[in-house]
Amino acid sequence: MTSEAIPLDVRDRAIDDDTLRARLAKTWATPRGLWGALTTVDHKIIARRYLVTAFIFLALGGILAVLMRLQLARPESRVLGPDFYNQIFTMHGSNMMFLFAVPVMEAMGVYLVPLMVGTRNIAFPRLNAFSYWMYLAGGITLWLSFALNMGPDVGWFAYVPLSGPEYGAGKRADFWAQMITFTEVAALAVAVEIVVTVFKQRAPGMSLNRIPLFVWSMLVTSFLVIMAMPAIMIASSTLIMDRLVGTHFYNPAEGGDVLLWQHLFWFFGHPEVYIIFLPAVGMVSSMVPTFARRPIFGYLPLVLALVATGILAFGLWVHHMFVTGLPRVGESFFTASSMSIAVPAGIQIFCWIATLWDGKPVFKTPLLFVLAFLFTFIIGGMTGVMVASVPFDTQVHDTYFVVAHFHYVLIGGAVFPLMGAVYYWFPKFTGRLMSERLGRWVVGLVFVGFNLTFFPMHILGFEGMPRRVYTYQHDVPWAALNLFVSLSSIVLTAGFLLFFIDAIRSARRGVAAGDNPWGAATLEWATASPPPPYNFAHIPVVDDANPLWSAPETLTVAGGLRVDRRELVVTSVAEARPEARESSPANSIWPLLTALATTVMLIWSIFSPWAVVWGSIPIAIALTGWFWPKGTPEDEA
Amino acid sequence: MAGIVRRTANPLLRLLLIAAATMALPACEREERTLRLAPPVASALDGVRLMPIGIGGAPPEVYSALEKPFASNAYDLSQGKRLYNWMGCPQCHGDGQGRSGPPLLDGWWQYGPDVVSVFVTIRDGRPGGMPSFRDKLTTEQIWQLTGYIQTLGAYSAKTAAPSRDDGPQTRPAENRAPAAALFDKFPEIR
Amino acid sequence: MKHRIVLDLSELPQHGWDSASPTWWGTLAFELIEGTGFALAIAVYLYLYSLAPAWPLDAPPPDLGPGTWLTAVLLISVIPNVLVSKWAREEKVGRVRIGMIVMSVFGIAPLVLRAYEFPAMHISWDTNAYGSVVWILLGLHTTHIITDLGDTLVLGALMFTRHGHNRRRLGDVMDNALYWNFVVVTWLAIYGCIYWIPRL
Amino acid sequence: MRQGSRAAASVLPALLCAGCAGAQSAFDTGGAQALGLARLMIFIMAVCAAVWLAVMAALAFALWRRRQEATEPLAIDARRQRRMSLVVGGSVAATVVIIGLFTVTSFWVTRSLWAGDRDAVKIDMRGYQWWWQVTYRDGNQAFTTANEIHVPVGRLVRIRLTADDVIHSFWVPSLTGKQDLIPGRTNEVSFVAERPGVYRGQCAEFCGLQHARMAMQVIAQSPQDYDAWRQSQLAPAAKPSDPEQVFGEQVFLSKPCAACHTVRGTSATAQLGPDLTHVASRSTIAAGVLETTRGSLAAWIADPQTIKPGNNMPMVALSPDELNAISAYMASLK
Repeated sequence: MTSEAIPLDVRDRAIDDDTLRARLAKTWATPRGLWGALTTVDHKIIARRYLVTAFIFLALGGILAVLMRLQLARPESRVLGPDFYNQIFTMHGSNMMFLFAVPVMEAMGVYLVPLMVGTRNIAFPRLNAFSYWMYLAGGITLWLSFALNMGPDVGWFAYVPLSGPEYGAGKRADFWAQMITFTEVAALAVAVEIVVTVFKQRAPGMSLNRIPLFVWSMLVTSFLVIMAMPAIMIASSTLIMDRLVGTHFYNPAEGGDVLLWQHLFWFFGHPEVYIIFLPAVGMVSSMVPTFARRPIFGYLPLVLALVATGILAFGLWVHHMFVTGLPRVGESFFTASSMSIAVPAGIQIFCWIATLWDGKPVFKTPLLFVLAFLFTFIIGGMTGVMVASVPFDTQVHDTYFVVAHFHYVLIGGAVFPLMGAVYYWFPKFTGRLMSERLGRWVVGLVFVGFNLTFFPMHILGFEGMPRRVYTYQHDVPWAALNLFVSLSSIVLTAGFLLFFIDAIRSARRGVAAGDNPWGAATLEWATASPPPPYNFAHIPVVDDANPLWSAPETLTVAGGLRVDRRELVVTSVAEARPEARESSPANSIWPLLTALATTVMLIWSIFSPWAVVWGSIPIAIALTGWFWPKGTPEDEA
Repeated sequence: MAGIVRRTANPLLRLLLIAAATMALPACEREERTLRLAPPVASALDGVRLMPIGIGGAPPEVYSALEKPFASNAYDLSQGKRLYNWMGCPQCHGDGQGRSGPPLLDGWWQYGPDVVSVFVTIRDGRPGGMPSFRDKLTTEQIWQLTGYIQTLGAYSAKTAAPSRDDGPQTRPAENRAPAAALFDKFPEIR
Repeated sequence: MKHRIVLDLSELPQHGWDSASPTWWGTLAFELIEGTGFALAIAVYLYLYSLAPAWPLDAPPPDLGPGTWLTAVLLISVIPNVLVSKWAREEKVGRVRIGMIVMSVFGIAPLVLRAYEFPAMHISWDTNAYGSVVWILLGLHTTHIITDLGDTLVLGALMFTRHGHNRRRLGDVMDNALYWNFVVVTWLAIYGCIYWIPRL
Repeated sequence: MRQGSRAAASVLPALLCAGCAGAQSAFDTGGAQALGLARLMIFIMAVCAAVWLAVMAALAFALWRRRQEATEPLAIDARRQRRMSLVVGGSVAATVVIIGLFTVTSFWVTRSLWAGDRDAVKIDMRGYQWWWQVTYRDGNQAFTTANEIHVPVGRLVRIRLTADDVIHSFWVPSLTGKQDLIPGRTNEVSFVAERPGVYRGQCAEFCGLQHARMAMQVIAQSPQDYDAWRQSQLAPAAKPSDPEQVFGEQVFLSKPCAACHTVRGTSATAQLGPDLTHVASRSTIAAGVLETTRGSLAAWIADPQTIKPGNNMPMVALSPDELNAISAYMASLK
């Protein structure tokens, strides 16, 4: 079929604006009702689900944290027993890393990247739907196992032999390992979508040097996911096999090795930190110019810093193993590589400060979160340099110093920007602004509460308090600080509660925002809030890194796309020259069915290796149904 | 749980709750870790009644009342496996395939597969070399060991059965039903 | 915002091939994921090898027969594979149909040989860590053969329907061929690892 | 936000001081290794704190500079842009210098940690869930004890670390940094205690249910005291003197106790639990959980699962008389 065969009225140039929007809305719509909800492939709807789910997991993980602080507030406390406490801290860590931090960052990417690059849907939208269902199934699996007293109790790092066949009785560690599989499949799917979206679906003219920094950060993050997650997949699969079918990967008596687990886990685990952190700095790089009212200073160094961080991320994993007795020369190499990550981090911090320096800052809530981020994250970065030093690390490794360090990095470095980003992009998600007045309270409570809660933990570490202890005795002098920490955590909890209240309230009753409430420069603000199902009535054409600032009144766009099928523009990787009018798949139930079949197979395989054989058949059928052409206009080429 | 079910008016919700509870209870039992057995329960668990012939009998009431603890609880079974090694059982029974003592893996036992028989065999010993462990193990530990021995001789593995040890391997682990792989269903009577 | 049309896209094709196709890039991305997985599995093999006092552990080196035959079959399969890709590019649907049948056979043949390969290791997965790692390498690669075979069968069937005469589906055939090449290349690395490192 | 930082600023110095002392503190040093580490840590922290303050000052000034808010995006001034590039470039260069300095210092301190090959006290330490087995291989006679290490002041102590079940980590912060005990591997740690005293340590790698209660004591004493202690440890267990203790020994040997524990000089030789030959000479029982007294011994034997839930010592049914006697016997094992 060629383009001549298509009647002219289905081209966007041939119809007036209102008709165009109506036709596009019909073509790209998600049907109402349950069927629509189960079949949708709209990146915005899926990302919103991802975000809501991730924040629910944040709240659940937060409750676990509060329980831990309750137990540790006093020495020899018997609020929780050791078995329950071990499940709780394992759940807290696994939940926060795998069910909150990574998915929430990817969800921001799924929502924003297609809008920021000016396209109509993410690449492989059905894979995107599948990804969400897998994530949801993994999260439910983990929490259900916890509710059934089968919650993993081996730490989020699940070191063998404690998690292995001999010492990890029952199915607890298997549920942990399989939850990993669920969330990794979901994360890998999103990573592929984002890479291809960024490579191929950028608006015409958005050459590499015009890509918004958040998009760059999501691109680097996606590559980190692609390169790092296979390591944990191999680790968790071999762990399950050791436990279920008696392989010997981690059995030293039969040629296996205990440290092999740690190598595999941290080869994933360290990049994991940057998988969470890089999107956050991307958010900061988006918010800083908007509120400094000045284009970002040092675009190229910032991009290079992102890429450098991504590369270095794979050269640091051994610094989690400094006390395992590895050769000392090798350890010194990893000291150097770990510390060198401070250079790209420093570049970014200096560039942000320079941007603020040269701008005229507008102190709205998102910027306040950025400032809280700078204050807190730099402390976390400093303590990161400290633990990179082998001798320093031998004293603080596996103590509360490290607990403090990574909460400074993950909450200060990632959650603060994320909360700022929620305030910043909330109007785009919902069409309504969050409350500026409550927002200031949220920043204040979270910032003060956080620092009061976590700073003393550095000192507890120096005083010799190890991590992962369910209680401590009267003869060690940790009681006063622990009580202080527990009390401070009330302030932090109050801040998060207020944040949730503000978000829920504003989603229903917030002030209507308009297209571009902050006067920002990037393409997501060039369409309505929330965007229509087709994102842009015409695909934008870009000739500047800050298109909405260089031409504030009119948006240059491209015409000539069909409106009777889901169509978008595919452009070249470097220059973003148009290459094809590609179709984007329509709604489908098959991703959900495939996810269900995969869920059955994965859960079953905890109990029987044959699940891999028999459970694959429904998956194959579902995939065939997914792939088989339905004769819609989207299949035309 | 029952209270919640009774208070719930909506029949569909009630049905769901009951379904969830029936699914949940076996799981809870299988993974529960009872770290401290109350002393009265422990001593009551010692009261097995053995048939005069020395084979089979009735477990104490508390055993049934607790819905056969130790038989399918993953933690107890793994403790039983550790006790098997710690108490020197392998010296005579090997990895379960027998040595100077009879094999335990084939599930074809002289005094039968009944829990009471196994319990009494461990506690009191048997003529022909099986020593008494009454002075070496507590009642709870003997029950853990009993539960483990039963998974050792099972032809179809329980999901709660222990996995392999971090040691030299001589046979598939209990969660893979080694008896089915290593022995015929009806081995010779020794 | 007001829109001002500055670019006309109506003459662009409705679907691109190779680097103009998102699917092509998606295939590459998945190959990167799986390639990393293979690389790590091989790294696990080498790691365990570096720790072992003797290698293979308690087993003779694997028999070369089945694995080498399988390697030969995979290498030969590259020829029809490249041809299918070429015919798809030339939109010769008839030839593509034949090619897909041939490639299905070339997907099944290694599976048959693979069945002989496992016993040729002279070790079981639960004997020791060496057994575990060779089995997982073989298993991991087998799943890739099966996946691509499934893909080939479904696409082959599709070629015989009305959907066959479609540039989009011919693009899928090319991407499938690309993936098969990946399966072959990764096997060469695994073959060298499993069969020749123990003979070093 | 500014309020918050002020509140934090007033609390922090108070908190920092708290880190300096304590039974298990990295800054309350008792030997050269820990002192070297503490100095390095203070050096790195001081430099980091200075850098942090400088960055915060720059940020504060950046925000202070132009307080009148602008809504229209600002134009970029090329000359200022160049000046900013210089400052940012300089800051990055300074970062490189500082981390280079840290790397070199760290390497140097690491080397000093392992220096010295003097006549060392050689100890084997094996981690169990959840206690430490300590074997002295010094000299021609070996002996085994648990959860307590005695060392002579001023002499190098070299400890070989292995694990029986899962990974544990040896850590006595006042003497040196930690080192893991890993199944299937052997590690080593060495230190010198220069000040007599009791140093507390604790398992630092999560090892299961009772990771929290797996402590140990290192007791540094003068060489004379150490030798005396050594001689007393080499001796077999004291024979029970009074009837109660004699009965206690009988109970010990006839009950499950002897299936796991050794008391040298009796028929109890099992190795599954701590060696009890001189249990009453140790300052704590159950890996630092209770101070050793006759009462605490009785409490522990009566109900170990309440005191340390999940540990491998079972609750053995004993009559009150038996419990009394056995704790009397245990308390006599000096």
